[in-house]
Amino acid sequence: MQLDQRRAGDVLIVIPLEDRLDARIATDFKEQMTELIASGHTKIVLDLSKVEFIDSSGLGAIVSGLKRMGGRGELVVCGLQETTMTLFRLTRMDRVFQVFENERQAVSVLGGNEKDAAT
Amino acid sequence: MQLDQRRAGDVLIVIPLEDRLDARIATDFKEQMTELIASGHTKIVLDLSKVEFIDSSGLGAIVSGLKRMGGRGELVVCGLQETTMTLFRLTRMDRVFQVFENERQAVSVLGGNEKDAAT
Amino acid sequence: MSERRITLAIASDLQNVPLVGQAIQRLCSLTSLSDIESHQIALCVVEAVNNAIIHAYDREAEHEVQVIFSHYSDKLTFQICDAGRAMDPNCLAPKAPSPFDFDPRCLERLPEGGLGLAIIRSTMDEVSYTTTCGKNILTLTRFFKSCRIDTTPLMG
Amino acid sequence: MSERRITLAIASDLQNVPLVGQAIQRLCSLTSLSDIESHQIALCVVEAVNNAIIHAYDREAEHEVQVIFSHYSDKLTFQICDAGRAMDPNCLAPKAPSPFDFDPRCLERLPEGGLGLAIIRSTMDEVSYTTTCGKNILTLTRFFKSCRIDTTPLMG
Ligand SMILES: Nc1ncnc2c1ncn2[C@@H]1O[C@H](COP(=O)(O)OP(=O)(O)O)[C@@H](O)[C@H]1O
Ligand SMILES: Nc1ncnc2c1ncn2[C@@H]1O[C@H](COP(=O)(O)OP(=O)(O)O)[C@@H](O)[C@H]1O
Repeated sequence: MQLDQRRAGDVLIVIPLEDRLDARIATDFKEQMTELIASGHTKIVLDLSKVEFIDSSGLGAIVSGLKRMGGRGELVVCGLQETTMTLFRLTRMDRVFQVFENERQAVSVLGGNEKDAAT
Repeated sequence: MQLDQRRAGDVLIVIPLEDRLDARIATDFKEQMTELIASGHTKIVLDLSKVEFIDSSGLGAIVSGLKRMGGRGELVVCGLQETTMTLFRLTRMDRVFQVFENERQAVSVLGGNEKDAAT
Repeated sequence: MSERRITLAIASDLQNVPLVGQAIQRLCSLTSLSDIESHQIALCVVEAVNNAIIHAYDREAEHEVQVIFSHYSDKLTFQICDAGRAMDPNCLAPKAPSPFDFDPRCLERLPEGGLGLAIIRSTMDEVSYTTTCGKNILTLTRFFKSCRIDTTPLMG
Repeated sequence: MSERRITLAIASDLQNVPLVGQAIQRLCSLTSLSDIESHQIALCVVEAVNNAIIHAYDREAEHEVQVIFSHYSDKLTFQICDAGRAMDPNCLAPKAPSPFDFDPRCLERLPEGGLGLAIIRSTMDEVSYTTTCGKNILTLTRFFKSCRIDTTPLMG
């Protein structure tokens, strides 16, 4: 699967370009996130604005990323569509993740360089 | 199937309330149109604005109405959605029927009372 | 992308046909086709399924009609399958006169039926029909983008 | 309105699952359900089909998974059918602890899997599972409007 990446100061913005984060690609997605975290990124914004559909495997891959951070950094999400927000609420993951409306807000809270983030 | 009817002077406006004019209901639709024509209406505007899908049976039923008019009156159509207009064009029925954007224009050309027609 | 395929099956009752039409339209809209193209293709599949119910099964319910949707990198195919009476091959003969060639001023001669196959043939790139072991399969093909082939050859 | 029914069938390859998801979502949106409800229900069907492919068929392609969509006046039902390994009935036991009952502050314990059935159970009104003659059928029911029944009874 394709993950777009962009830097805003020390914040890494990761943008999955798939419209479905599902069981087909969850393993691949999880591995790519693991690599990014292993390579030392400690402030990651996952921009889900292009994603229309997330199933439990896709969500599991996102949770896996957060766990891998191990509290040594921050992984926040932004740009959720109404459909995917419903899944975060249903599974109560909205209490686990910091959820922002857009990249700019997420980057600003993580203390990155706002002008490199899309609104 | 349900056909809404309204008068604008001597023009009868007929509005199918189905979203699909297809083989399921084509016979019923044709019979209802036949009755309206048999009962003496000679200026009929068929408002297709609620119809999203017409198949060849639905189109056949409309053509059947026009033929039953036998040139003694007028049957025009209006309010076609882009999808149903494509069907009229593909089957060249756009050369057979007078096609109007909305009820008001159709009623005005047929010489009915415009103020009773929806825009 | 490798082939992806889904089979839709209904009992041969016209009430079920909108389900096929809507599902096919959504499946088409997942491809590079526009909404209008998807609608036109769904119309063709609806025409073919109606024909199977009306002509192959004489409107008897409780038979089965299948539609196999296959998504290839360069095309979509739709196979409409029934186990009823086979279609007369003349109905699909390439030289059959088009029912759209009517005189718009001649009211009595306007076609009220017999438009379904013509709609299919002018929308799809390829149309073929086979009968094997009592199973009839109408195959409709639509290529993506510039690959479109005209169904009526220039010379007979 | 009398019952309307369509069967969707795919080979047990995860690549085909989006086709089922999209078709089911469109079919749901023909009813009185909202777009979000239709999306949630399509998610449940996707979860069930994924489970059939992953758990019942051990990710082997070339088996078949069927989804039977039935539209009644008061409800929709979805039957997800496979012919693979049957599910342990404990997985659907009414008293099974919900995987959503986690402590959001305890990072290591957050669930990374095992959420599919819980999503299904909290979205659908009824969930049942039967195995007959080697065929497993998971039946999901969703009632329209006020007919919604809570899946967790007040008393055990
Ligand atoms: N699936 C089919 N099985 C048998 N005969 C068919 C089938 N499809 C079409 N036909 C024949 O071809 C003719 C033309 O079909 P069509 O163009 O769809 O128009 P209509 O269905 O309105 O007659 C039909 O009248 C029928 O005789
Ligand atoms: N269709 C099925 N066939 C066999 N076992 C199943 C099936 N669906 C679910 N299971 C069992 O139930 C467990 C929980 O399923 P689920 O909640 O969907 O989470 P996950 O699939 O992520 O494990 C699975 O791990 C599996 O053991």
